[in-house]
Amino acid sequence: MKKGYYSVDDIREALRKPGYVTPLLKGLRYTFKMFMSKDVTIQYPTERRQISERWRGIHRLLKENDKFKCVGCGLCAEVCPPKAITIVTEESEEGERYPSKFQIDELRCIFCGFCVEVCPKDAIEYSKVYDFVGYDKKEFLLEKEDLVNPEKYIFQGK
Amino acid sequence: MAAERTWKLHMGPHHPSTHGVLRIELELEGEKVLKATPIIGQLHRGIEKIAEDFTFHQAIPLTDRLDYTAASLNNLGYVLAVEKLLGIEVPKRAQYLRVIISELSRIMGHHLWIGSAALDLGAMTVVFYTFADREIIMECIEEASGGRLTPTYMRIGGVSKDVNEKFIEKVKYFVDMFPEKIDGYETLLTDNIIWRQRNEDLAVISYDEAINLGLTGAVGRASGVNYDVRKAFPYSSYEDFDFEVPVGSKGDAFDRYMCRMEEFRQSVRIIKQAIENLPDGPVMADIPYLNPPQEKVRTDIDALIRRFKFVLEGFHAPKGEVYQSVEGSKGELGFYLYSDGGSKPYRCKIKSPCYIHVSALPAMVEGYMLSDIITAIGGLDIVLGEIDR
Amino acid sequence: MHSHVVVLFLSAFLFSIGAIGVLVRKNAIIVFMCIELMFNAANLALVGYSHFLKSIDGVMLVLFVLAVAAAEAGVGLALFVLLFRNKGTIDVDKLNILKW
Amino acid sequence: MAKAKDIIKLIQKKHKKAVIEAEEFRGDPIVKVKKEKLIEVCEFLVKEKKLAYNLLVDVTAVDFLPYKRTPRFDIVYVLVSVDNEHRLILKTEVDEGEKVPSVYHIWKSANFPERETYDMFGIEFEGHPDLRRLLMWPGYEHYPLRKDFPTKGYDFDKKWDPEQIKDNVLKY
Amino acid sequence: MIKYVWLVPFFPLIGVLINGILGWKLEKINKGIIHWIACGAVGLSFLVVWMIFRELLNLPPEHRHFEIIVYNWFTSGVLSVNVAYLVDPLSITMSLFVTGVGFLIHVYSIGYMGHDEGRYYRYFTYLNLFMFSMINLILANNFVLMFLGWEGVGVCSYLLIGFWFENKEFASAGKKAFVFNRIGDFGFVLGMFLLFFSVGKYTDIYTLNFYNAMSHVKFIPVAVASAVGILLFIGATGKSAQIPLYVWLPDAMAGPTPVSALIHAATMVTAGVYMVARCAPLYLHGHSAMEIVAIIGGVTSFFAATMAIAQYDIKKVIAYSTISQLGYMFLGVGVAAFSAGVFHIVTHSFFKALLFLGAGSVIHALSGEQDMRKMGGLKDKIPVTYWTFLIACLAISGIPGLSGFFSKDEILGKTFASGHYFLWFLGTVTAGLTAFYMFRVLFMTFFGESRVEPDVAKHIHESPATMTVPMIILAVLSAIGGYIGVPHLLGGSNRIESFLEPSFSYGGIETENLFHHVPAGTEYFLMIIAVLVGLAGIYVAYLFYMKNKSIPENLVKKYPTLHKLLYNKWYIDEIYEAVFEKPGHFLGSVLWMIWDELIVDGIVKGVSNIVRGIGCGLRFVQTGSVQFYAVGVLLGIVITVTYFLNF
Amino acid sequence: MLAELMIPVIIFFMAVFFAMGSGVMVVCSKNPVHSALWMVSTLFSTAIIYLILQFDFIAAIQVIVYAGAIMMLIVYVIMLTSVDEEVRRKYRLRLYQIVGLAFIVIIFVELVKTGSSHLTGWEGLDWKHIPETFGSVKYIAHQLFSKYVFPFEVVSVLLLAAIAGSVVLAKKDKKD
Amino acid sequence: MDFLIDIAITVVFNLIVFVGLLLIVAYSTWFERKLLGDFQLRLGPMRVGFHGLMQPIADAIKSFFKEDVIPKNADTVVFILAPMLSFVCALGVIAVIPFGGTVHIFGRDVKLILADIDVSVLYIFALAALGSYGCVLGGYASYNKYSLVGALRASALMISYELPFALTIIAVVLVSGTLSFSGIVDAQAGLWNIVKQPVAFILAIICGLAEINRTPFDMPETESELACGFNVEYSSMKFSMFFMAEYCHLFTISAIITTLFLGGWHGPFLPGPIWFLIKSIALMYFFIWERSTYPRLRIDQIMRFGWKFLLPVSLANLVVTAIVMTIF
Repeated sequence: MKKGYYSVDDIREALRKPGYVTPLLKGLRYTFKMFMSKDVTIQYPTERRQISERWRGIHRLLKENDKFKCVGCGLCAEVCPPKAITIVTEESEEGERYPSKFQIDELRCIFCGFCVEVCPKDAIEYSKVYDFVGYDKKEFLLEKEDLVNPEKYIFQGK
Repeated sequence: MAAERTWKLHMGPHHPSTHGVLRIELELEGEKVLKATPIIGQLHRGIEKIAEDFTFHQAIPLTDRLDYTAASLNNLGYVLAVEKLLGIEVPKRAQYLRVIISELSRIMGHHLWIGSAALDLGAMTVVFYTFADREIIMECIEEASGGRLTPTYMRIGGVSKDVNEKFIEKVKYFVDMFPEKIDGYETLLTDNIIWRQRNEDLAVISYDEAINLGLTGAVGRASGVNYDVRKAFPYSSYEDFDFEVPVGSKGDAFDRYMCRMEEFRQSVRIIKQAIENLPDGPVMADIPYLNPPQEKVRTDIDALIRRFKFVLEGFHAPKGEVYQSVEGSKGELGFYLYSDGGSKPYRCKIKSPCYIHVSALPAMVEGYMLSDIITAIGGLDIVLGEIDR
Repeated sequence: MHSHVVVLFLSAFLFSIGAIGVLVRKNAIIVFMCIELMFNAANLALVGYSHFLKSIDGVMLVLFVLAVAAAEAGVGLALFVLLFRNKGTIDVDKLNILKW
Repeated sequence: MAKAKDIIKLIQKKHKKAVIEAEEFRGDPIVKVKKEKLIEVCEFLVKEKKLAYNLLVDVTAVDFLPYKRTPRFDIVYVLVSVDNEHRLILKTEVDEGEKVPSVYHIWKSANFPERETYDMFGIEFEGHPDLRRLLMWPGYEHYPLRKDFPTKGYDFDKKWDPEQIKDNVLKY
Repeated sequence: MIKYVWLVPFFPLIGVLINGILGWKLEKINKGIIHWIACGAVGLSFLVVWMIFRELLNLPPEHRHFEIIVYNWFTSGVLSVNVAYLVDPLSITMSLFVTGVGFLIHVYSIGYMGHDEGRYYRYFTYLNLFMFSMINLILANNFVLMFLGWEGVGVCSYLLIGFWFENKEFASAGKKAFVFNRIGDFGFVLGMFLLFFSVGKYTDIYTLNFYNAMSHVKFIPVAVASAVGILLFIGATGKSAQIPLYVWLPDAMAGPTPVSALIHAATMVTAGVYMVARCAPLYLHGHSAMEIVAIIGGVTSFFAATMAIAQYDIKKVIAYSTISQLGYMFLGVGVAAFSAGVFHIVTHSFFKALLFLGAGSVIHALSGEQDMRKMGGLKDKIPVTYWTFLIACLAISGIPGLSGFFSKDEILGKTFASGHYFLWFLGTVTAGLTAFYMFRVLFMTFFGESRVEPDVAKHIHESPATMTVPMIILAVLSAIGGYIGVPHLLGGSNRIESFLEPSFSYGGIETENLFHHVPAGTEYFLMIIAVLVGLAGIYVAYLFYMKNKSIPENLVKKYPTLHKLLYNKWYIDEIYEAVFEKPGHFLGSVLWMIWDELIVDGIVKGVSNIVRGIGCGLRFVQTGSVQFYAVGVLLGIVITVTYFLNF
Repeated sequence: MLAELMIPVIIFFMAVFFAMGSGVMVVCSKNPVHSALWMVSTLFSTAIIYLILQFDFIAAIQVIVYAGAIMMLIVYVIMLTSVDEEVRRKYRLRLYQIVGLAFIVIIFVELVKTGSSHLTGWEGLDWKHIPETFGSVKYIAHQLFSKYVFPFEVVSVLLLAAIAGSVVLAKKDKKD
Repeated sequence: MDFLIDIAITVVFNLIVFVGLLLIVAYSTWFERKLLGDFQLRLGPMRVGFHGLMQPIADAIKSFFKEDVIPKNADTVVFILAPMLSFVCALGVIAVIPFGGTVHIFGRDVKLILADIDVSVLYIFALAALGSYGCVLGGYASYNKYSLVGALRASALMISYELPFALTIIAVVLVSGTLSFSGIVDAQAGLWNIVKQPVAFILAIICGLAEINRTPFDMPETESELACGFNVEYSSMKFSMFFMAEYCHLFTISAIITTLFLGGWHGPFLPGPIWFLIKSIALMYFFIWERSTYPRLRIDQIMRFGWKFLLPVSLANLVVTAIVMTIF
């Protein structure tokens, strides 16, 4: 045996000792212990899990002074591995560039976090919305206005 | 004249215990397996081809989808390969974090394995216990990266974000509570005579055969192949930690099981050491052509330009080829990268352990019974995402 | 006419049917089943007479016939399985190698 | 763990004619040998006590179509010695339509990777016991990992017709 | 307890069944089970016999006679035979030592046969079967059951002599024993029938029960009784190896040594003596038969002793010694000293079994060597064997104080008293010869320098405890066994004689007047002569084989004819071959050619040819189709049903 | 009460007709499994007839041993041997089979002639006269272990032989 | 008039028992799911009604309206017959199980048992024998390899485990001296048979598990090997018949073991039927508990266990019982 390795044979041998019936009864005792302990199920739509700060939910486009922070540089669209972001940039009268169209296909999105990571203006971030449901593919094409407040997509139950 | 004694059975792709879309063409005599031919490819997504069109950075999320039960390990393998190609050093803190996350992933992978392997044999409860415990790891990883199943936490040159106190707390909690849970699994399975009877002396692979078939990881080690990438080619500061690798001798399904159960304990041991000795410092290597940190981008125009260059063009790796492997939760997970000097991997070959293990399946199950195939597959711990790529 | 006459008639009927089956069917297992049917017909007659004569003897005989039928089934079916394994068929027409 | 240079030297010493080029990159020895000598070298690599490359980790190919290299493909073998704990990247060159000797009889682990290489690049391995399509379905005409194959695929927009491939599948 | 006497043969039978049916399996599991079963069975039998013996002792002598009927074996006309056991002093004495010595030898066999793989169970099965048969022989209350045991022991003897049947010589030795026994048995059966019919004819009591038959034997004519006696005695000569049917016994030494000890020394061969003793009234009535018994016994004893002198095979010497001692017993019963004969059976069984076991131990130590010329100097290497062997030799030589002395002296005394002076003389000479050849064996084996072959010498070792302990027990018995029959002359009460006496006296024939009254002084004189002759024998042996080893060789050179004659056993085998075997072979060939080939085979083949002809015609009916046959069955049913329902 | 008396009679005749019908179907079904099923129903109907004739025990044994064990075994063997075997085939009666059928008709006629000697009109089930304990387990057991103990032992030996025989037959050759 | 009342009482009683049985069967699915959930740190059905109490009814409605698929090559008649056979035989067992003492109603003594026949034990075996045809024929008729293997396994299992089960129960019959269930229950009024026959109790539980095809003996189904085994092609109501037959078996085997070993309906303070239910449900609890704990055995291991262990042990138990009964 090389250094840093050890054999499981003696553990295996030791297992033969307890016999047949006792381990079976021990198993029953263990499940009974679990029967008595608290269940871990969360009653999902009514009860929700505490999720972490860094949760990668549906994207949120941030606004500053009632304007989108986004300047339409297109880095997010470029870095996006599944190419879920469509962005069309225009220039306003003041010479500021802004995205005239900012569309995320949430069905294509793999929530890798690259877009948020590369945005130089901190204009896009992840919300904590993870239960976005719909009946049609088109419902998942989110325009920039939809992305301002993704909390409205939280599934409320029936 | 003699009657055809054998019959054919197509097991899968829609079969409850082929762990995905594996299909096995069986030739049976009664219930005895005469010939087994695994047929794969139903989940083929062409990750290697897609990676050729992505920059080195963009290809990271693809690797998450290989072995989705222990996604961060694949990340690690890939970024290590790229780093090796580039020849860059990663900060110590990042290395330790990588170790913690990858060992947590390994436990996650093993959790899924033991749960489904037990479910295959009808022990339906274990899978729920393991998923309950897996949830805690998921929360840890979520705390660090924001993702649960496919965290995409590793980056070339480090990890995506530094961890917070909450993460460390949660990991510590997990490390403290988990050994007891392992004992629980063992009460239900290891000690159980039925479990032993189903696993012992089954799908036996000898040492020579194992090494010739290229079995690595717990499957190979069960046959006595004392080869662990963490020990043989230490990466990401694994040499800093005090841990041992379990090795079996008989090479049956039960040894595979025992090895994995021991790996649980060893992983906990590594995580404990890493989380207690977590050094301070940056989590990204400060290399000019890599993605600069956000704080710098906000203030520094140079960093901004670097960011644009990183995203739009990617970095150019030197011409050459590397092979870097990590000890995945299933075995040696390797990435062969060929770079022609461009910003994209010219050729990225993923060596997935399950792929080799599936090719060894006929050698394992032939001569055993129909029910034993289930046990053998369960003991191999295959993930079709990794096999088909 | 009491019930036992009906039973006897049924017995004769089943016996004849069984005999016809033995004679005309080609599948050895069905032939075998028809033999069982004839057994059963004999049992019926025994029970009928037992009932008629108020004697338990017929019923006892039925018990033994059952046991014999069970033994016969065990050995006979094992033979069929073996035949099928070696010859690939259990057609009685094709199994006539016992000729000379 | 032996130094990469020593390994290269040892191989060059024993098989001077076989080795086309050898280099060390990032600590790993990379040796390119002639196709004809491949089996000979491989057997040597396994048997030589100082090397003992008993574990074949991977077999793959690299397509050099854009560079218009004449032997179009590189076949890459990644080898590991379990006992000595060192690696080797062994390569050989093959042109389109040529056959490479299979290393299946040396390492059985070459079974699937060689099939996959055949499947993805169309490189045939001589002596492989079961050279069929592996990941792609039988009857598929193209070799996806060749550089002239578009990532989208040829028939990306074509409607999927089950009847058309049914025969192929049934043949399988 | 007496009514449970059937337990005595029952236990060995159980042993036979278990070992015989399951033995092959048990042997694979554990050899221990086999010998535990076998020895346990015999041990239990011994216990039962012992308890019966104790019970018998507590009864008044005239009530010591029981017949336990187990069940009716068969009834055929006037003949009714029960499986019934006779419990009286004689049978119990016999069975006591048979089971006792048998048990010891079973135990001894554990050590002796321990190395024999694959046939261990078979050996113990045979041994138990022998015990079962022997006990049946002894305890039987009628001739038929006795004959069953008689044949049973013969079969066991055959099986055990040929135990190592791979060796062709051994196998043919077994056959030889069997054939000679058969000849004897033929006489025995004839005698049995003659007795049955003659007793029936003259008294109208058709019986084969010993007690009934013997009680009425006095009503049949003396000549017939003699004929019966002679016929039965032919059986006894076969079984007990007397002239002329003794030649099988030396060859029977091919069997394992414990078998020699048990069957061919202690128990089976004494069956003849027992039978004669059992039929005491018959022999007393037909006294010419008894004369023949005495003469044959005396002559045999002398002849066998002379043959023993020149033998080199250790077991053969003892075998001839056995024949000689059996001759003594017959001499004893032949002069109507039945109790003396039985007494000698008992003592002889102790020391002769011991001698065989000792020889076996020597052979065991020497890895199978039996030739005395290749022994020597073993005294210190196997001390236990040596000391026990010495005791046995002293006992057989009639050294006062040991068991052989009392019994032998009793026989010689009674012979003298009955007026057979020549036989007495033969017996006394034989006593000297006995002492000589026994000590010859002792000196050649245990004293002097070692002539053992070097590679054998390395392995010499004392036998295991399972072998030595029975030997020690037998040695003790050989030493003190004689004290149950200390004669009146030496101040004893001859308890065995008074115990056995009722068993012989039921025939209503007085034995007292057969013996002259011999004055005490003469008796002492005879005794001293016997002892002196014995001591002289020992001294001569010492002289020949210790002091001056050239004497035997010189003697051989001087009298080559005599030595050759003795060494080749008086050429008896060769004579038999010339007289019986050759003509028999010729007769057989003639019968085979004419009767078998021509007539029997002709009939058989003719029949088969006819059948074949018919079959050739009928085979076209056999189509092989099951359903065609079913039609045939149906035809039968139709005929039957139609017949029974309509006619 | 009329109904009380009539119900068993009706069941009795239903069972008789059902047994006859199933008996015919055993021979006529092309699929051996169907044949076996019809056989089961024949046996079951017979068991009902036994039940009405107040032989509870025999009825139960009939179902357990015949319908349960033997027929299950037959179904098992049918599945093992000829599930996929083609059953439709040109069929032609041979001469000997026709002769055999004639024999069967003769037998049937003879049997019915004998059995129908009391054919005078339905007088009902005569189970009123039977003592309560006649077909009971206790009575049969007493008979079995006293009067019939020898056949009982013989049958047990037969079963043992059958077990040994079928084990030997079904055992696979070690060679292949 | 009396006759009519008799008939009315019989009819009503039958209705009550069978409807009750069906309810118990329906709710035993809920019971099992709930318990399994609890054993597995889950909650089980929670949505339909309070704690999912209406779940069985919802399931029933759902299965009614599912599409009923009969495979193309299936043996249609047998395919339809099999689940019915299975279900009817499962239900029929309840007829001979006494679940209470005698009740005085309308001036009549009504025994709380549907059919108090004196060969109840044999009746049970007869039904079990017929019931296993359900599995076998269902598997055969589906024209599916998986279900055929399931059917073969089912018949093998049935043949092997019927025998030790019968031998075990015969030991109890010996102790009680009767083949009738009510007689057996009455014989246990003082001392339960579990005390007299502890080995038989354990054997009966093991064989019972095999009889009703539950883990670790769930060979005919083995969802992970044969993808549900004999009922893989069944859907809609036919599937739910198999399903209900299975749960009916679960209840009836508990009831049989209760009757044979746990004193049936005897018990202090509470009325008989209540005691009967309590005991049966406790046994059902055990069966579910055990299911949640153990893996399943392989078919050859099960066969070996049955023939080489259970059969000799039950035979030995029977012999010892017989000897003890003869001596004392």
